[in-house]
Formats: sequence, C-alpha cells, structure tokens
Amino acid sequence: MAYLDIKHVVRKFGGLVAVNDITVGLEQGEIFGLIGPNGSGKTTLFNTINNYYPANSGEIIFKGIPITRMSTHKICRLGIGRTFQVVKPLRRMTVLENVMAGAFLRTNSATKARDKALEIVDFCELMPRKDMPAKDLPIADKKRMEIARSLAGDPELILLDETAAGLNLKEIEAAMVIVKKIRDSGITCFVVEHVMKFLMGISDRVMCINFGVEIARGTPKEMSRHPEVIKAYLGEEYVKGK
Amino acid sequence: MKKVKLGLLLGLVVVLVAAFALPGCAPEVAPPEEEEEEEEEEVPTGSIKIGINFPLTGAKANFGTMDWLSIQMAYAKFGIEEVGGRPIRFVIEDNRGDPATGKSAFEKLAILDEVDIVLGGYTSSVGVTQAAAANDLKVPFLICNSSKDDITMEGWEWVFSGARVPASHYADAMWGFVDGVLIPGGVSKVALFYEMSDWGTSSAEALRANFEDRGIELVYDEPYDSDAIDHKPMLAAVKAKKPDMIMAVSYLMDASLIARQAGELRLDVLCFMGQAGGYTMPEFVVNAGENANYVLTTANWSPLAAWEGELAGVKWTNQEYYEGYLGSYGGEPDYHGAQGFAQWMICLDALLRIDAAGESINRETIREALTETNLMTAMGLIEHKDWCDDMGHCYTNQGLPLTYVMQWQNLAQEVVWPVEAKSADYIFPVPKWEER
Amino acid sequence: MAKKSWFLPAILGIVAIALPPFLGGYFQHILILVMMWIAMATGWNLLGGYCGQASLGSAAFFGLGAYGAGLLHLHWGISPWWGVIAGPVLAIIVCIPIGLVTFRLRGGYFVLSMLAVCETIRIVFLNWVEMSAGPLGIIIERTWGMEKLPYYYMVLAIAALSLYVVYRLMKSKFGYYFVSIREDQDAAEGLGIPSTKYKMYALIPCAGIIGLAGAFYMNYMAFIEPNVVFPLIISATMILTVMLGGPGTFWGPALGATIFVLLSELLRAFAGPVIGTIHYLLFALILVLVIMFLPNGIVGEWAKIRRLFRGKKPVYVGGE
Amino acid sequence: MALFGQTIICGFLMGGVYAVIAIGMTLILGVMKIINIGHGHLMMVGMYVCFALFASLGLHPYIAMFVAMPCLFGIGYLLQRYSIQRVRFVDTILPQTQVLLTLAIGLVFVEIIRVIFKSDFRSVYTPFSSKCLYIGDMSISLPQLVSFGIAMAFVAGLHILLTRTDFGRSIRATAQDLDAAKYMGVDALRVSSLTFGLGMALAAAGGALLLPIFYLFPDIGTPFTIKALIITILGGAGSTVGALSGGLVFGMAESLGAVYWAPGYKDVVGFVIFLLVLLFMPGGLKTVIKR
Repeated sequence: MAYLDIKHVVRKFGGLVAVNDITVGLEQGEIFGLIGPNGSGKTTLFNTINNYYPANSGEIIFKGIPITRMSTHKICRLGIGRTFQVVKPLRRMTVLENVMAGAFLRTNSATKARDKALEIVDFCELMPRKDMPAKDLPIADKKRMEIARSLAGDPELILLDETAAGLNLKEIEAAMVIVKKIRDSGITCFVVEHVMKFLMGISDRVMCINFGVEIARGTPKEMSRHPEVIKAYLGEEYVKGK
Repeated sequence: MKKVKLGLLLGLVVVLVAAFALPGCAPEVAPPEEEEEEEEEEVPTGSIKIGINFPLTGAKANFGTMDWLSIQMAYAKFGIEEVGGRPIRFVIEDNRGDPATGKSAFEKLAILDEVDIVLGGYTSSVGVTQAAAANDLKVPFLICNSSKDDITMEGWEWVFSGARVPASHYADAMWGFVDGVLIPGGVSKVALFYEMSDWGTSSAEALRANFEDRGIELVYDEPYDSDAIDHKPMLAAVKAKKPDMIMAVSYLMDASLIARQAGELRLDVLCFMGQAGGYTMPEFVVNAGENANYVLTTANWSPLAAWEGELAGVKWTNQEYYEGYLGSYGGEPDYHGAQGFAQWMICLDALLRIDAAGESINRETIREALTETNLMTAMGLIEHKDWCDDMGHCYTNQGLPLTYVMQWQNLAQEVVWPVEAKSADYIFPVPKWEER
Repeated sequence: MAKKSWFLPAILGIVAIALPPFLGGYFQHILILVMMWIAMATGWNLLGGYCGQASLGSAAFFGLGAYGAGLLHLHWGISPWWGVIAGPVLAIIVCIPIGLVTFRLRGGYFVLSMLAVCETIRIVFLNWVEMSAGPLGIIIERTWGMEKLPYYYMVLAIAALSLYVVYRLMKSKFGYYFVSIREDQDAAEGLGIPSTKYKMYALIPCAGIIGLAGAFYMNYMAFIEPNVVFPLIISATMILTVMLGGPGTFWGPALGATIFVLLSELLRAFAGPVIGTIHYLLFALILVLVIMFLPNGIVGEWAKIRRLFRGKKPVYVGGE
Repeated sequence: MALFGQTIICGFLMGGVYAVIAIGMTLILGVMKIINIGHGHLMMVGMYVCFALFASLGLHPYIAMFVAMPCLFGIGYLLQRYSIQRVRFVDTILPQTQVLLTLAIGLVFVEIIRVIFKSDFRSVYTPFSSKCLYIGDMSISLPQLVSFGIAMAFVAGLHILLTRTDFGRSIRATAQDLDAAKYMGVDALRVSSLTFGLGMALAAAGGALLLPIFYLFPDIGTPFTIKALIITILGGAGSTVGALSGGLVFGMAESLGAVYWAPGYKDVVGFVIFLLVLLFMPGGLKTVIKR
C-alpha cells in the first residue's frame, strides 16, 4: 500500500480524455517525477489529485484515506500542498503575507503564523523580498513564493507543477537545490516537469505520460534512454537514429 | 504606509474643520429668495425668517416646487413684505424627498437660521420626520401636503395642519354621494385597488371600513405598485370579478394609465371613482385623453370652488389663484399648490394678528396665534382644532377642508357633489365604452 | 491590512468625543449621520473591500436592523432600544440563508443577486402589512427630544465598535483568509481555505454592524417604512462611500463616509441656495470623477494623489 | 378563460418591448462583461429626446426614434471610449468598479435631464395610443402591437447584424474571447465602444416604443434597468435570441403574477426567476435554445 495511491484515474473533458487510467504509487520521502510533452495531461492529473477537477472514475488514496471526493481545502488540510503551473499569487499581499496565509492552516495565532512564515521564507531564500507585493515579483520568485506558501502549511506531500518552466539555467539550478532541501526535510515531492534536465537531476523515479496514458516508468537514467520517451519528446526518427 | 496615515489624519482634520467652519458663514451665503440675490449681503437683523422645507430636487420635486411657487405667489399677491417693521425673509432648504435629509434641513432651519416658522411637508415619510423635529425643536410647522394621518395624531402641539387633509378623510364627501346616488343606483359590488404607499393604504383602510358599513361587498381589494408599466393584468382581474363600481387610489400618472387601460379593456362599470390624487390632476386628462370622461373622483380642492375673501386688505378668489398660477408658471396647479397658497395665507394671517395685538413676533406667539386661526382660504375655511373621527383617530391642530366629488365631463372637471357646490349635474350610470 | 498605530485613532477619538458638546444641534445631527455612515461603510468594507464580495443589496441588512427594532415596538410595545440587540440578530439570522445562496455566485452576478434579494425583501415588507405595517411604516416616541448628545455618543460607540471589530478581525487569521479569497479564490482553496465558510465569517459581522446602524436609525429618526430603509440608493451609497475612501483599507471607508456626508450636506445646504437645484448634479459628477480617476479610493490611490500634488503626471496602472 | 387569454396577451406584448431594452444590456454584458446599471437612465434620455421632438415638431415617437437612436449611439460611444474604458482594465481592489461607474453616470444623466425638463411628468398621448383590436372579450392594444412589431424587427435586424456582417462577427469574437479576438486583429476598444453605442441606441429605441403607451419622468430608469438585467440573465448574456425569449417569458411571468398572485408582488416573480436562473441555469435560456 503506497503512500499516495492513484488507481485507474480517468478524467475527461467533453470528448477528450486528458487522464486515461493512470495508476501509480508514491513512496514516502521520495521525489517522484512526472514528465511528458505539453498537453499530455500532467497538470490535469494534479488537478484531479487535489480535486480541482473531480476524477470521472478511479480512486486516489493518501495515507490510506480515500480523498477522491474530498473537497480541495480538506485535502490540503490532510497534508497535500501544491503549486500552480500558471502561478496564482495573492497579488496585493506581500510575500510574507502570502506565506502567512499558508501558515494559518496549522495555527490560529497571527504571531505563530508570522514566525513560521519567516522561517519558511528564509528556507526558500526569499528574505530580501519578503515585504514586496506578490504581484511585483519576477516569475522565478513568484514560483518560489508559491512553494514557500504551500510549505508553510506543513504538507507531507507537495505537488510541484512545472516549477522550472520559464526559468533560466541559473534559476533552475536554484530551484533544484530547494526541491532537494524540501525532500531532505522529509517531505515527499511529486514533481510535474516539462524541462527534462530539472527532473533528471533530482528525482528518484520518473514516470512519462503522453495523451493521458503512461508510456514508461523508471529511474531518470533509464528514462533518458527509453525509446518511447524519446519518441514522445523528439519524434520517431530520433529513436531510429540512436 | 506611515506617510499615508499622516496624510489621512491631516485630510480628516481639514474636512472636519471645513465642516464646522463653512456652515458658520452660511447664513450670509443663503439668500432669501432667488430673485433677491443682491440685497442678501446685509440681511436686516430683525427680519422674520420663514423656513421653506420642500423637495425641490429629486423625484418628488414636481409637487415640492409647486408648493413653493404657490407660496411665492401668495407672498406677491398680498404684498406684505414686512410685519411690525420686520421684513419677511424666506430661507429655502431642499430636502430631496428623503426623511434623513428633511431632518437635516429642518435642524438647519431651526438651529442655524433661527427661523420663526417653517412651511413644508410633502410625502408622508418626510412630513412625519419634519413634524417630529418641529415638535422637539419647538418651531411652529405648517404642514402642506403630507397626508399621513399619524402626523397630527401624535399630539404634537407645534405642528399645524389646517389645509392638508388626513389620508383617511379624502373621501368624506363621497359617502353622501354613495348613499344618495350610487346605492340607489344599484351599486352593490366594489373593486378597490390602491397605490402601495402610506396614502394609498390609509385611504384604503378608511374606504374599506365605510363600504362594509354600507353592506357593499368588496369583490377585489389589492394594493398595486404605482410605477408599474402595465396595469392591464390587474384590470383584467378586476373585470373578471364583474364589479358595479371601481374605487381606485392612485398616485399620478398611474391614474391616467389605469383610466386609459380600463377603456382599452372595455372595463364597464356603473361608476369609476378615483380617490383625489392622480384623478384630479391636470396631467390626468392629458395622458388619458378621451378615456378621462365620466371618471368620478373625490377632491379636496377645485379651481371651480367659489372660495373668496379678503386678507391684509387684499381681495382674493380661488379662481384668481388658479389663473394666476397658470399664467405665471405655464402649468395648471392642483390641490398641492392650493394647499401651499393657503398655508401662506394662514401664516401671514397669524403674523398680522400677532402684530395687531401688539405682541412681538416669535415662535411662541406664532404658535398661539395659529391655534386661533379661523380663516377663509383657497382650501375653504381653515381652523386648527383638536377632534376625533369615527375611526377613533384623534387629531391635533387639524383642520378639515371641505371635500367634493368631481366628474370629468368633455375633458373638463365639474363639481357634482355636494349639490350646493355643484357646477354640473353628475352623469350616472356612466355609458358603456362601446357606446362612447 | 491596517498596521499597528495608536497615533491616528487616539487623535480622532479625542476630537470625536470632545468636540460635539460645543456644537449646535444641527452639527451634532450631521455628525450623527457621519458616524452612522462610518459604521455602515466599515461593515460593508469587511465583506466587499476585504473579502471581495461587493454587494449591491446591503440595504437589506440596514432595513432588517431598523425593523428588528421597529417590530418590537409595533407588536409587543417593547422599547425599540432593545432593537440594538434585536436588529443585528435579525439581520444576521436572515443573512445566513442569503449568503448560502448568493455565495455560490461570483463577481458581477453576486452583486446582482444581492440586489435582487434586497428588492425582494423590500417588496415583502411593503406588502405584508400584518407583519410590518407595510407602507404605513412605524412611528415611535423618541427618547430624547432635541437633546442630541446621547444619540451622538451612542452612534459614536457603534462606529468605534465596528472599526474595532474590523480591526481585530483583519489582524487575525480571518483577515488573511478574507484577503486571500479576494485575491484568488482558487489559490485560497489550494491553501486549505474553505472559501464559502470564510465568506460567511465576513458576511455575519458585516450584516451585524449594518443592522446595528439600522437599529440606531430607527431609534433616532423615530419613523421607518420600507421605501425609506430598503431602497437601492442606500446600498449604492454604502458602496460609493467605500469607493470614495478606499475599499480594502482600514481608514478608507471612515474617510469616505465622512467626506460623503459632509460633501452632500455642504452642497445641498450651503451651495444649494447659490447654485440652485443643480447641487445634486454637481454631487453626481464628483462621484463619477472619483471613480474614474481614483478607482481605489483616496486611501488606495494616496501615492497617486501625492504625485498629483507634486505636479508629476500620475501613471495609471493598466488602462489602455 | 378570457382572463387568462388577456393576461397572456398583455405579458406577450410588453415582453416584446422589454426585449428591445434588454438586448442593449445583453450585448454590453456579453461583449464587455460590463453590468450597466445606468442602462435604464440612458433609455430615459432617449425617451426625452423623442419627447422633445414630439413637443416641438410634433413628431410621433416612432419617427423621432430614428433621431434618438443616433444621439444615444453617440453618447454611448463617447461614454465607453472616454469614461468606462478608463476603469475597465485598471487594477482595482473592487472588480466591480465599472458597475459603480455606470451607476454614477446614470445619476448624472438623471440630474442633467432634471435640470432641463424639471421633475414633471410628461406623456405623449395621441388618440392612437388607446386604439384596440377586440377578439371576443379580449383586447389587443394597437400601439403595443405596433411596438411589438417594431421590436421584432429590431431583434431580427440585430441578429442579422451579429451573424452576417464582419462587424457582427468581430463583436461575437470579442464576446467569446477578448484576447483571441485581439490576436486576430480585432480592435477591441473600437468594437466595445461601438457595441456600447449600439446597446444605448437599442435602449433608446425601446424607450421610444414605450413612450406612446407609458409616460415619462427623470427617474423612470431604475425599474427598467432591473427588468433588463433580469431578462439578460434569464436569456443568457450576449444572445439576441436569448434576450427575446427572456423578454417574452419575463413579460408573461410578470402579468401572470399580477393576476394570479397579487399586483403588489409581481416584481418578486421576476427576482425569483432571476435568482433561480443564476443558480441553476447559469447559461440562461440561450443554452436551452441552442440544443
């Protein structure tokens, strides 16, 4: 019985099947990578996990508790934090206030929340920007702030959605460091990523999906050689070429 | 953020200071009357200040303005510009037909401008707040239109309501007509509908009771929304009840709309009786056209009423007021205007009597003088009496102007009841719509 | 969100408490209106400004508050002062089902649904004569005649209370959650914030405060009828005062209400006789200009205003 | 039976006129996502234009309409271009800023009209105003019938404009997806300004149709704004067919309410419909009709 169990999850949008019978189990404390070309259903899978879109069929079990029909905020309270592919900062609140909003999940006292938030902000190396309105942050910091925000709620599992997208190499490096740090602090990471490099660097296991179906699973090394994966990413001929 | 706070603080202080400073220099700013802008620089200290508190802007402005114009007419007509060597000066306050504003206006008149008497009161809700304020602040208040019964039922001794008729007495003259003409004429089923307002509802209460006393069955009895666009559904429902008589209490334009649409529906009854309000107004015939004919209506004033008299050595007649208004303001006045005209007569009469008695004119003496008012006005003979009616309503300082029944005949209003005041014979039962 | 600063409240408090006794009844009356509107604007701001649920039907709570007091007197002859309790309670009781229904809608549709609810309540109160005396309204004996100070201090207390409540709420977890919901409801849900529940937590004090103001209105004006306490214009005025001062700011609504009442009264009473009946037109124009050029209110756009006075051209966020 | 028939007829005929007023609203809401609280007030301005022409030149509103519409089109265009547009994309704390702006603009127009025409009640009564056809015991008011006809003509015309012409297409494109439309080279500002103008012109037309059967005063607007809103929501924003069906349904609901419930409560019928639609049929009637 895995830590997070996703069983035969299906999610349709009208005719299109965005997630088609995905089954995967995450182990506690690992960094699990999910890759796939654009529109392959990665983000949709996340959205079904914390029930932004309810799954049409299949079930999701977290720590043995079925969360398939649970409302988003309850799931979060249960210990699943997430970030968004398209960042959703609380625009007019400062970075610190954003993180505090997350921290209040576990405490009712403003001071406690503030301390917690400061700690997390520091952890994510956002200190210099902590009093900036979120809307004025550069994209990289916005993404980092989202991580901080969800960390503030002490998640046991965090869903990171395309943390590296739109970042330059240096920023990617930094992001990788943070994700590692998160894992080392004992939080399981489920990372959706489009940028191969990012995942290969950090994840223990990687799954590749395309058109909503799983096409491969294994260690980053295996994946980088896996013909299906290369096909999915680069097209038929490269497989032959290899 | 700190800076913002500081700025804010300054802002607030400035505003507050402004609020207290500006009004300080206000009385100089406020001119007595539009046309006297120049003289308003040095207002003679001892002037008699008359507060005017009407809706002059806003949705209710049409009647408020009519009142104020009529008061100005009366002022010009009797030509008394000073009493006991003290010039008369008007202080105008606009309440937008909103009670809270009306109260503000009254407080300003009473406290800031120190007026000796206030004329005002249009719409029930404003009237009642003004009256309450008048009684609290001990300022004589002549109430012109507000028809709410309670205004003079609270025992407020500073409130005088000679010329206005309490809502439940608008129809007094009608009952004679009902007993003398309608019931013998075979009226046994009445459809009553009334505007959803204080005036409509209180009128309806009185009407309902009186109809039931006479064993007349109310086959339809509903309030309606006076700014509805289409009254046909309601009228169709009324028609389905096959009443002999329609008793309608309507505001203004809804009256003409109802008359018109009753015609369109060929809603045939022995008699269509309107309760004053919209059915007596000049706009009625303009907007209802032919359909106005034969409509009967109760009324508490008519240009035809043969009231006349002499005040301050000036002869006047009711007719003259009507024509005067028509001439100078290009529109026909209705009973609201007449009440305004009458109120100035009452006010002036009181001032003159005080002066004649050699007393000094102040709020107290004015109040005393008003209690003794006994004056023929455009609204008939006005006395401020305390009396109770058969509904158990007890009024203070309340006059009871004579009411009539009028009928629209060939697009003109004729007084048909009481008989001694009639200008034409009533037509009853009225012809069916097809036969017109 | 309001920062800790005792300076401003202290000064204002002293002014508000110490000044009125030296003023004439008229100014006391105006100040009473100011305080009443401060309370209402502050209450509205909690739901509209902070939680982002702008309602065009808040007159419903005002009216319910007023009738909560009035009905006590009408049916049981109980002193309407008990309405200071009954009014808010009635408003809160009614606001809960309203919220449950309307909070399912977002943005403009929420605005309209509240408008519909408010109008419905008005019509019911007009028609249901046995319950509310309908258009006849309710008249009460006023406790103090021309003596205004008691009323003033009472409404001052109400205003202070409402400010205090909002201040405390916004300092606490609630404040952060309200603003989070305003800023991005989805993100808020993702952070484990049950949005509907917290909208309720914002609505209840909002309704309570506005209801309190309504109950005071009943006691002070001594006459109410549905068209006086439920009209659209009261809902609209609440929003406009907040707009004027600055939605989602602590002092904004208070400032807005003060300016609003004083401005309209100054225009009416003191400019009116000079400029005649166009005073209200002037008033409306000022509103338009404020909304156009200070869409976040005076406090919200403070920086812009300062730039204006420094003669620099203000920069517009977004726009064309 | 006669009663029921009469009720339906009344509701139906009023519904047609409501539809014209509402179509302006539905266009504006659909294309610009602006809830125009000033709608009824601008309709009132249009009515006053007609009234002025009637009073001065004796033009019947049905003719004066064609003067009023361009006037209101101009007013609407300028309003949107220079006033509302300004706050549309401004980053404000209250997202409803434009709603309040339209509210305030409405107030301004009411007061302007009041200064010019006073608060007096006006009406355009021609003997034609109360001509009727009679079917058995039921009567059909001729002016209402004519208004209804003209109303239908407008609806049809607008429908063609939206579906057949390029301008119409660009309007619908903007309504569906503003950004996409921009990329496809639609001048969004121009489109929205024109749409607003168009909406106002239609409101004026509705007012003109109302004038012979109703009356006129500066504060006439608000109830019509509310009716138009209800119809817009009922019909579904941005859809002419929706507005038409919405108008008819609403008109009938109103008169049925007045007859079989109580004249005083008839507005509640509208609000109840409004809330139910908002909650349970967000797309409005148009979604039903599409299928």
